[in-house]
Amino acid sequence: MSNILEIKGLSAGYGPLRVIHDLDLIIQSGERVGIVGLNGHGKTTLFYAIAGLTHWQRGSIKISGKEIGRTRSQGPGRYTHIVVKEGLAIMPQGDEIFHGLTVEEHLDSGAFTSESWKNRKQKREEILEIFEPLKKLIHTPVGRLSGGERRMVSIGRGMMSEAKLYMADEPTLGLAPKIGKGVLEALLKIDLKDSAMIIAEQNVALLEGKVDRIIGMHAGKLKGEASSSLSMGLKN
Amino acid sequence: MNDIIFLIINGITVASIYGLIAVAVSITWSALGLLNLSYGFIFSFAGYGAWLAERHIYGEPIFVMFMGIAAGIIGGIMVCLIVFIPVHDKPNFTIRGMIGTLAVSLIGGQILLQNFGPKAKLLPEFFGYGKIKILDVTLTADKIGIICSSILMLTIVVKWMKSSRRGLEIRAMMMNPHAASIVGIGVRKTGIYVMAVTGAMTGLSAALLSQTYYLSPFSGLTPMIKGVSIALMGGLGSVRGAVIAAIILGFNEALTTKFLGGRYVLMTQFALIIIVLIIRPRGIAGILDKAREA
Amino acid sequence: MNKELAKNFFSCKNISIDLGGREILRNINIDIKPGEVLGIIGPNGAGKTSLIEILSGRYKQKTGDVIYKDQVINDKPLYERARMGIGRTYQTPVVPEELTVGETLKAARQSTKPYLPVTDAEYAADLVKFKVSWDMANTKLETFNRRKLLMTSVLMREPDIILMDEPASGLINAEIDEIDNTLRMLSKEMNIAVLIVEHRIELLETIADRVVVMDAGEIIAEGNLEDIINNPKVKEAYFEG
Amino acid sequence: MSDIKTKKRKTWKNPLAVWGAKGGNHEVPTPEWKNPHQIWRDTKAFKVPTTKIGRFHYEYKSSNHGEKIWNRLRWWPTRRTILWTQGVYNRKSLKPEKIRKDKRPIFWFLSLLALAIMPFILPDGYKNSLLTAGGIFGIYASINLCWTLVIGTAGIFSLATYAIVGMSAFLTTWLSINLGLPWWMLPMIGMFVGLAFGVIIALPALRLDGFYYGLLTLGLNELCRVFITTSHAFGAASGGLYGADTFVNDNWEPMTQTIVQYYSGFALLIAALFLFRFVDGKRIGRILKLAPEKKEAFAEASGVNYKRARVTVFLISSIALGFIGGFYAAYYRGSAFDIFSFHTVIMGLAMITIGGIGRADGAVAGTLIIVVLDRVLVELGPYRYIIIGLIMMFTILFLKNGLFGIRKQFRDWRDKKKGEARSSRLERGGEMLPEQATEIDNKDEIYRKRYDKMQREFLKTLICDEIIEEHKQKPLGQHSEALERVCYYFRRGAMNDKYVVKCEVPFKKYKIMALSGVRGRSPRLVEDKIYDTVEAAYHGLFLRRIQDLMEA
Repeated sequence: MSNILEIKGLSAGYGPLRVIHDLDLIIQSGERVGIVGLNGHGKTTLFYAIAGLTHWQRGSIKISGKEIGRTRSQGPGRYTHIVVKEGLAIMPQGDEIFHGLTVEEHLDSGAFTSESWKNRKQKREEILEIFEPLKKLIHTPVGRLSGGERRMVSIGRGMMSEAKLYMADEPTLGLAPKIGKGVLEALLKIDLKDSAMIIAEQNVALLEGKVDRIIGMHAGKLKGEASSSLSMGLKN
Repeated sequence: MNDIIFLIINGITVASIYGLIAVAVSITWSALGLLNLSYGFIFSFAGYGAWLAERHIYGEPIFVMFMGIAAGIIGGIMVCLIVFIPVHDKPNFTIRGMIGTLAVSLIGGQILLQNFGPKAKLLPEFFGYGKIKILDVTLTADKIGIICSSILMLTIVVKWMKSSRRGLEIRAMMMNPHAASIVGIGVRKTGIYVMAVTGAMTGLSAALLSQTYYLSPFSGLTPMIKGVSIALMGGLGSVRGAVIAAIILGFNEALTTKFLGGRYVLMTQFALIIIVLIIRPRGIAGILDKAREA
Repeated sequence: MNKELAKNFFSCKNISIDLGGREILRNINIDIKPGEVLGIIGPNGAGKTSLIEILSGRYKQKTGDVIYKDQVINDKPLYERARMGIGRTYQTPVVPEELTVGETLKAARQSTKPYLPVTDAEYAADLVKFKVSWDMANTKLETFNRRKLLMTSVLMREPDIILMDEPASGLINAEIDEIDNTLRMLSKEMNIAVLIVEHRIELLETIADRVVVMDAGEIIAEGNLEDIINNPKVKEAYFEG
Repeated sequence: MSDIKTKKRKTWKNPLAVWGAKGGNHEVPTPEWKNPHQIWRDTKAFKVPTTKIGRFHYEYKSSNHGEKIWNRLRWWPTRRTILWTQGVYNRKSLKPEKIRKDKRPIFWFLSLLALAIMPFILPDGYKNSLLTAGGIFGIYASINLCWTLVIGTAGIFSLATYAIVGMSAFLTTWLSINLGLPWWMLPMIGMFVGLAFGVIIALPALRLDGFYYGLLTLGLNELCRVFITTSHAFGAASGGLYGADTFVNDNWEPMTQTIVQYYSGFALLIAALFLFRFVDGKRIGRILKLAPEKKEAFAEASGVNYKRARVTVFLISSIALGFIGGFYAAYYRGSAFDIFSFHTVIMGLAMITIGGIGRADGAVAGTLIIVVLDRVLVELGPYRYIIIGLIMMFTILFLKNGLFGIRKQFRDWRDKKKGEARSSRLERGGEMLPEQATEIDNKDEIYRKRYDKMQREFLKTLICDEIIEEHKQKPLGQHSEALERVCYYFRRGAMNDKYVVKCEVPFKKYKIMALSGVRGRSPRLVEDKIYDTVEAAYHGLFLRRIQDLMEA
């Protein structure tokens, strides 16, 4: 058991707006963590902060012991690819897909380490096993897929590389409940081994009992993980 | 009849050279969102690189040609470092990028003028002086060489874009730069690849054109304007469109020269472009451009 | 003019659209009377936004007609519809950055002939309780005031119908109450028809006279809110599958 | 204080003992006692580095004549005041003061005045070359003002400006030579030429967007160049077409000729400035600012036909460019092919970008810089183009909107940094940061917040499971001291967002609501949970408040 993600005293935001307040989080290998919270309480911003996509951040973020946090303001996305290469697999919210690539190419684009690029065929097979409906669509441009299929492709893209940390941002958002459940189940099927996974979700019921622990997020702070009876008492 | 075929071959020869620049403009625009108007400078830079290589290193024509390509790559990377990398995340990037590349071509042209003087230089013939006769038409080795080498270059680039990992990265970045950074594709690094490849294409066209015409500090200007207008007609961002447009304009050039006279070439050309653009505002293959609607 | 059309105030018939090969809307029929508040709800991706874009004239529908006061207005662009009395607001209005509030309202007053006097702008601002200094730069306004600025610009032309795209998203409760009050006044006292697109049911509870539920590009239910909530189809689309 | 810290922990009577606490002990250890002074000191001390407090006074304030703080002088017959001033009372001395809200008219007046008297103050040695450059500056500045109208106001990225000027100049010269038109006819005819070209060029502008249009116009420019240089009528051999009628009489002294040319260029500049003011600053400019490119939604919703407005501005400036073309012909007796060259386009772009696109002052100042470099410092040779290129690069790489945007850019940058620094500070739990404190008029509020914060810090230390349990058992009535303190604090709270219990069905259903704190505005429901008894509701409310307290 080693610490995959170690966040200490992280604050992040956009301009004068501070979204994440002094947040501490440790995630160990093999863990599957759910982060629940309402819209606008900083779930996506937490992911963005890890990926270096916020406007500014303070504090330390370590991925397997390597410091990737930056204590200065940053151009959005300027350093993201460097951070991602440390072993992040981000499955972003919304339509962050490449419309013109086919499903096959799209999956390949997720394989950013040279090793996973070499094994991409085999990986692709594995992912297609999980997402059955994509098998028929392998040569279709992603732009033509429906919302659920797009989400599958986007999650599959994240699964292509041997990441240390998978981060899925609201995988069920905007999907019909049935499809959403299917997508979530696929996420839970990923064999973690030495890596870890964070799933952000608005709907607690979907994650309950399926992940190792659930952390609440409220107004930029983590709640509920602190096991004191006080906050547990307050939760209900 | 003979005349027309001869002219058409001429047209294709010209089209293949300008087509290279057009494809370069197209790729840069779609991959980086940069309207690179410094290809004129890169063109002259590559030409002088080839000329210097011929003078000082080794005079073998094919070697000179490759040196031209190498110089084009260097020029492309230079423009990328000077303009694209500092500017790409600033607001109003498109206008900034365009004016920045114009400034580069202004400075670069003047520096070339300072170092080499206004006198025109000539490169050696790369493909010898052989002639082939097919169906009453004499083809010089020169023309065959130009057409073949530019087609070869295009094929290599397209193939590379289609199948290699870098190509995949470039195409991914064309479509959604933000998502690309999320999957670990760096804008800057990809920018350098793109500019190097397009620089190589410009370098080849510079070497090919300078052997038939001549080389001067500002000789890249006309090819660039032609290349840009071909790219425009084909629809910025589409390689296929650029190739089709290059062929159409090549024919147009040949036919206009034949029936109206050489000085009407530009006029018919622009009339053609304007008509195409008014009918299809995004050029011949404009639909593909939807990927980058920023 | 046939009789079928004659009773129309604002309606659309058999609207369909597809974007990039995907069908977004299929045979949508909506009818709204003066002074009525019609809510359109549906989960994300149901096509609500596309519908409002078609009704206001920013997208062009593939088939079907939009009818306003017995006139087919398919070919009218947004600004012309705005001049005819179809107001439209956006979820997150992008306010012009270079102008101050006063200049924005002045430009809106002078958008077309007849130019309106400044009192009209003041009246419209008063209607939506838009109370900021008119010397303030637009960029300094918060979301709610941005929406009010747009509402003011729209209301000063005295529209007969307003199409609103998620007017309550991102607001705190007190502000939602204010919107509630404003809309009630506009619809009940000034007889302006209001069409609201929203994806949360609870917000429409108090204001909407009638609700249309959309899912995957189709209308699945229509009627007053209580019936709708008990409708099994709606339950399936909205709550659990 | 150390003696207090080392004191033995005391015990207190367990409030829960009555109901049978765990273990049945009547006494439990007190929560650790903390010195309120220590808490006060901890709260007061800033743990984060602080910066200087206070705001800069950006506006220069002048004291007033007498007591009045307004100004009644106006430009007859409009209602406009001469300078936009605002009367304020100095907060410290309570004296009336004036702030000039817009100082640009002063700078415009001074610099135009300097241009107007230039012929009289220049030293003789430089007079000729500087005045010649001044005339050129006037013409180019007017062209660039019209171009700014097209690019900035109308938002049409056209590069065919010099093509219009050039075509107008060549056509009018040709007409003047062949028909013998007098010089004052040339600008008039030029206007028609400009209109015709404007219509032709505006047609594709309706269909194409941004860069396609820019490139197309660049091509048009090239087309014009080729057309003119290859056609024999326009003097393909001589590098230009000359021989038009001019307003400069050859029989005058050379210096008089130069001065006449200079002043005519100056008059043209003034005219162009007026045109700019009346297009950009009036209705059409305003509605176009309402509809900036790619963000037209707002304007459309308020009924603006922005396309029409754009084309109108484009046509107006085309007519003006045609006029300038005719003027150019009359000024130089003709025109050189140079005006169509790519080099001219680059120079023109440099002129309008260095100062800042879309601003009159930017266009004029940019033109001034380039003309001085290009025409006055001729001895630099080709280096001056390198310098121009470097200035362009500098503007592109570092400035947001040219030289005249530096001020705003700096302020934006400073505000951004300030905002970031402010928001990334460790939180002060509701207390104001010193920078914020300067923005608050009522200083009592600052101290009240600080006191409140201290209070909360203290109360947080009191809250423990026992207290919550005690409240659960007995929501009302006499409590232990700790609970009593907490409850007092809650009861004292402000009315807005204060929680209350709402009775739905007496003795059966209770809910928790929050007051709005505003008269006439109804309370709102905060949660859907239904409590069976009023006591449970009280406790639920208490828990909510504690949650709020712990989070604040």
